[in-house]
Parts: sequence; structure tokens; C-alpha cells
Amino acid sequence: MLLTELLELPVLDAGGTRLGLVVDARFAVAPDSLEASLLGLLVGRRAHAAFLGYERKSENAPALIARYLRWHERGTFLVLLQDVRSIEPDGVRLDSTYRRYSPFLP
Amino acid sequence: MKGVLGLALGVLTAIGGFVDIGDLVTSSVVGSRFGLTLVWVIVVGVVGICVFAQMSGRVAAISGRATFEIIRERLGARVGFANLAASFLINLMTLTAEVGGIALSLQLATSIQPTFWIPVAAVAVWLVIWRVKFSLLENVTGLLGLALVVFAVAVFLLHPDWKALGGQLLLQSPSQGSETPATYWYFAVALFGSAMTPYEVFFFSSGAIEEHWTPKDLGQSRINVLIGFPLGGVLSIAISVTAAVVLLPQQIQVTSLSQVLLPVAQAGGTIAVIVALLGFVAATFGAALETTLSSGYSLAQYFGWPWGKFRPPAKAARFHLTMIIGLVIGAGVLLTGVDPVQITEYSVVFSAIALPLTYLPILIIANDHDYMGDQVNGRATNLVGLVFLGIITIASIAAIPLMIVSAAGS
Amino acid sequence: MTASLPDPPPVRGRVLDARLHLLDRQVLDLEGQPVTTVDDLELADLQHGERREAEPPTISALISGPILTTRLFGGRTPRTRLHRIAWDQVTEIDIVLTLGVPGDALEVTWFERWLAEHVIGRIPGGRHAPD
Amino acid sequence: MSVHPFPAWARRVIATAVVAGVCLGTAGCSPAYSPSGRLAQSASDASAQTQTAALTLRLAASQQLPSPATDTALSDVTDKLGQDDSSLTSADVSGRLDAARRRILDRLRVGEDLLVHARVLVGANAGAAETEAVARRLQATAKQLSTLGQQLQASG
Repeated sequence: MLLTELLELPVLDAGGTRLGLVVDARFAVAPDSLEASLLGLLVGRRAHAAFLGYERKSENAPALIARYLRWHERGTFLVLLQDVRSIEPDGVRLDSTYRRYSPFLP
Repeated sequence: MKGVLGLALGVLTAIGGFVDIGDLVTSSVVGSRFGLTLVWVIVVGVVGICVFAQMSGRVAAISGRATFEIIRERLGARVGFANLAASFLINLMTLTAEVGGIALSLQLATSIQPTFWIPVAAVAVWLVIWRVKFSLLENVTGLLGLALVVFAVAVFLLHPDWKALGGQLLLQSPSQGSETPATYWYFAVALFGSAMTPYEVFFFSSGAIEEHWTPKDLGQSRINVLIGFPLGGVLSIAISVTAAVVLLPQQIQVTSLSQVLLPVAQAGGTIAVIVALLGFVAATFGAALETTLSSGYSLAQYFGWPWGKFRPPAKAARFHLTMIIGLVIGAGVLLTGVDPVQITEYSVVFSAIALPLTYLPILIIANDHDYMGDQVNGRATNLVGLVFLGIITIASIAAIPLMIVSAAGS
Repeated sequence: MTASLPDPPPVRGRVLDARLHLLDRQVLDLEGQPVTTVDDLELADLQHGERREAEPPTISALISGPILTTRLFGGRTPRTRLHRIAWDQVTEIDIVLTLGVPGDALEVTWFERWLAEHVIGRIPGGRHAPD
Repeated sequence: MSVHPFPAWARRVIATAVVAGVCLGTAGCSPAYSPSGRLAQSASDASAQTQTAALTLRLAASQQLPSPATDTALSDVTDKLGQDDSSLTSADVSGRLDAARRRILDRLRVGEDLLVHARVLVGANAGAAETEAVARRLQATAKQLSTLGQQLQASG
């Protein structure tokens, strides 16, 4: 599968309620081999403004832009791969026991 | 001693390189129609270009990323592509205007038709890009462009009524004779666009990489920009003043390049005219080089192709092909007989429209520690940057409605 | 709201977001020459349907090519028209991605090489830098 | 997801239509597009060009403008006056405006004739007195054209 086939898919909970869109995919890169394995998906309200990443980074400047974009992207959260039940061409379904994590990058 | 020379050379180049066909035409048009009531826009525009040229140069020197790479990385493929399409077309328009400007300047010097000069100019621009080193082309056109100082000299030779001129500087009722407020603000946007044209930033940041800048070169670049650009802006203002002193009282609204020259002739006679024409050719030729290179830079940086004059052309084939195609299109458009002065007038307004999408990514990257380490923007720079982003956005939104209401300033 | 969410469990290695840190980035070759930009990423072991795999999916290749038109206008590009650069050729991930191979050895640079060979290189002076 | 009564493309079309409507509406009310506004514009353009010819002629006579620049400046004026001439000739107006159009065109053609004369004088390196006489007449024509333009603008 290509990354762009995953991005912008709707994300649904076990009951079929729409939670948002896949705005990005988080990977862990092994320090030596550089193998990049999928950790989870970032779910947000809108996909198209998320590339600036203010809601995931500690950058705070310029303050006005940072604050606006963070407000604009509020509600973005991370779900871990283990909480993803299925990925279909028309949407991503989560387990009933899924948990929301902070989208901030470590 | 070598350091001082290098410094002087950089500053002089920045002054001479600041003015292009857009500044020549727009400053003169505005001076001949509104006197000095719009000079404040040139001042604002110069401060803006100083802030963002400096910022893009700093980002390029520290992170090694030129402006269009950043635009794509920060705006994504889709919005970045929209920006590329708009910037590329506007740049092509400006390129066409500059090549047309060379042809018109050479016509003024020789009275041979521009249709003869257009292909000559396009081939000359290509040859210089193909074979001449980056630093050489920048320095020679910049230094020859200094001939435009003749406009500043002309201001004094005209013995204007300084008091009356000073009175015009203060922002007053925009209605000057038969001009409407819409026309006034339309030309304010045009003047702003001519001072802050995006190609200057593409060229400046890519030039930093062409010349392999390191953070150590930033001091020099800051001085070039902070002294050179304002002095270049003074030349723009001088052009405006000569038009305001000689042409405005006679109700001559500038519509051709030959009219820009008349006040210089009145002030300093034949010799001044010859010097001014040298300045015209150098300024338009230099800007034609910059816009041609910028067309290659923007496309290559978006798609990740190899680019730059420091590589042999065969090592940056698509970059060179883009520039050749750009020049062919520009010359082709001009040979249909369109008026380069009109292309210029539209290109500066469209530049103003495209400004926010170019300057926002620069401002954001200049704050990103991944790219800039601990050299991110300070608070003061961010404040000024944000203020300008606001001004740019307003100008960009207002441009089209003003263009329609004022019938493109007619 | 966001601030009140718990942090995810820590993992070994660097954590990055594909769109933020990989997509649309410049790719350089062994010698630092530009190769392409990252238009898309290929994910191995990730198929449509229920997730059963024990191992997490990994990035298997950088993709470049006319995928851009689909990212711009939607739709899908036939796989055969995509250029793959295997992920294990990536040697460094920074604000650019660096490969451990020369760019000329990669399929993605064929048009650049063809143009250099047949057009730009044939124009006098095209093969050496300006002096 | 909230449900919209129209699909996305329809909303886009509607938004574009509204923006275009507002633009055209303001343009319709703008004096720059009214028939009298356009006539006034042509008159003031022609005035500026005729005035330019007078200035160029004087600078050439006093040896302040080299001859290639003089030729170019005068030929630029000729081109622009020709454009004003053809747009006035083809202007579709009637009644009071048509009368104004004829008056402007009449003055403009006087200007064009003077310009031909001026170019001959420049080519022949004529004396200062002779050129000054033509320059004055060009200036007078420019003044008349400008007055005609202002009258049109004032009458709306």
C-alpha cells in the first residue's frame, strides 16, 4: 500500500461513528538499520492544513501563526497501530477499546 | 582591504541590481500621476523585501534549502503546486517584460525596431546564463545598473521646489486631479508588488546556494541587503521624483519607456541620457538573467532536480532546458507585438497577488529548529515578518477588485 | 484539550511523522547530488482488510513519478509508472534524505540522463561549468 | 459529517458566480467602464501624448535628447495616438456623447498632423524658432484635449 492511499481516509470507531481523517502516519526509525516501522496514525479534523505540524511540535513561533494553527488543528490525536482493527479502501476502523494519545512528537 | 572591497562590491551590486523594468515603469507612472503621494509605498516595500530577502538568505545559508524546496516541504504537493504554477507564470511574465525592456532600451539608444532586438536580447541572456559564472554576471550587471544614479543627480539638477515636494510626501487626499481613490490604491498595490517581487527571493536564496554561503557569510549578506536595497529603493524614488517634477505639471501620464527618459534629458542633456540608457540596459538585462534563472530554480527545486550554475549544464539538464523554454516563450510573446510596458504593469500586480504563498513558508521555516538549529528568528524579526505578512495578504486580496474597479488603473 | 491526552508509550529510536518529515523532501545521492523529491512512500506488509500481522508494517521504498498528478487531482497511477527507490538505500534521514548509491544508477534519473546525453550535452560548452 | 444540500462542485460554482457577480456589479458602477468615462479616458490619453510630443520636440531642438531617443519617443507618441484614434473612431455612442466624440477626434487629428510635421522638423534639424512654433501648437492642442476630457468627466 502507498502512504497516500492511507492518508485522508476517514477514521471510524467500532460503532461506525466518524472520528476524523488520517492526517499523518507515525513511524519509529531504528537507530542503526534505519528500518521505519509504523507506530500509529494521527487522526485530525482536516487533512489539508496538517503539514505545518504546529499541533505536533513544540515550535511556538511566530506565536500568532502557531496559536492559530494549533487552534485550527485542535482535537488531533494519535492512535496506536494495535488499536486499528481494519484498513479498508473507504476508511479505517478502530477497536472498541482504542485509546487517544497526545499527538506531540517526543 | 580585500574585505572592505568585497563589502563595497556587494553593496554596490545590491543597489544596482535592485531596480528592474517593473520599478522603472511603475515608479515613473506613479510619479507622473500621483506626484510623491505614493512614495511611502516604496519605503514600506523596501523594508519588506529587506526582511524577507535576508530571512530567505539566512535559511539557505544555514539549512542549505532554497525557497521553493521549502515551499513544497511546508505547503505540501498540492498547495505547493498551485503556488509553483502561479509563481512560474508570473515569473514568465516578468521575464517577458524584462526582455522587452532590454529591447525598448536598445531601441531608445539606436532607434532600431524592438522586433530586431528581442531575439538578440533573448539569445544574449541565454549565452550569459550558459557560459558566464554566477558571481561575474551578478556583479557586472549590478555595477552597470548603478548608472541609474543619474536619476538621483537629475533630481538635483532640476532644482525642484523642495518644500512643495515635501508637502506631497505626507499621505493626503488620494484624489490627484482626475485620479480616483481606486486608481490610487491600485497603483499602491502595483508599486508594492514591484518592490517585493517574489523572484527576488527565489533568486536571492538560490544565489546563496550557488555561491556556497555558510553561516559565516551572513554578516556580509546582511550588510548587502540592509544598505544595498534601501539605496536601490532611493533610485526608485528618484525616478518617481523626476517624473513628478517634470511630467506631472504637464499632465504627461507615463505609458512608454521613452517618457521615463524625458526628465533626465531635461535635467542633464545628452550625456545624462546616455548614462541613463546604459542603466536601463544593465538593469533590465540583469533582471532578465535573474528571472530566467528563477524560472529554472523554482521548477527544479519543486521537483527535486539538480540545479544551479555551479554545475556543468549537462549535470543540470532539466534546469537548463526549463530556462531555454522560458526564454523562447518570452521572446515569442514579445514578437506578437504586445507592449512590454503593459506586460510590466500587469506583472507587478500579479506579483502582489502571489506574495503571501511565498513569504509564509519562509517565515515558518525560519522558526523551525530542525532546519535552523539555534539560529531561528528572534522575536523582533518575527514581529516585523508577521506585520508584513499581514500587509502582503491585504495587498494580495485587494489587488483583483482594485484592478477591476479602476479598469487596471486607466 | 490536546494537552490533556496521555503520552504514548515510549519507543526505541527516532519517532517521525511521514507527511511532516519524509513526504516532499529532497533526496540526495551518495555525492550529495539531487535525485528527486519524495512523492510517496511504499508500505510493506500493509494490506486492506482486518489487521492480523504481528509485525508492524515498514516503509519499503521511496516513490517518485507521476504519482504527483494523482496527489493533485485524485485517482490512481498504475504501479508500473512509478519509480521505486528501496528504503534500505537510504543512509541518512535529516531535513533531506541521503542515499548510499550514485544517482546515475537509479531508474528515476533516466530523463535527466537522456536529456544531458542527447540535448543539453550536445550544445557547445554544455559539458563543463562556466569559467 | 454534516450533510450539505449541494455537492462540493456545485457550492464552488455558486461561490464563483457570486464573486463574479459582485465584481461585474462594481465594475458596472465604476466610471472607468461607462461610455463617457471611456471617451474622457481617450481624450486625456491623447492630451498626455500630444504634450509628450511637445516636450520631446523642445528637448530635441535644444540638443538635450539624442536623436535615436527622440525618434523612439515620437514614434511611441504616434503609435499611442493611433490607438486612441481608432478606439474613438469605433466608439459606439450617440447624441451628446457622439458630438463630444467628434470634437475629441477632431483635436486628436490636429495633433496627429502636427506630429508628422514635428518628425519632419526633427529629421531636417530645423531651427529653434520653427520647432518652438510647432511645440506651442502641440501644447495648445493638448490643452484643448484635456479640457474636452474634463468636461466629459464633469458631465458624467
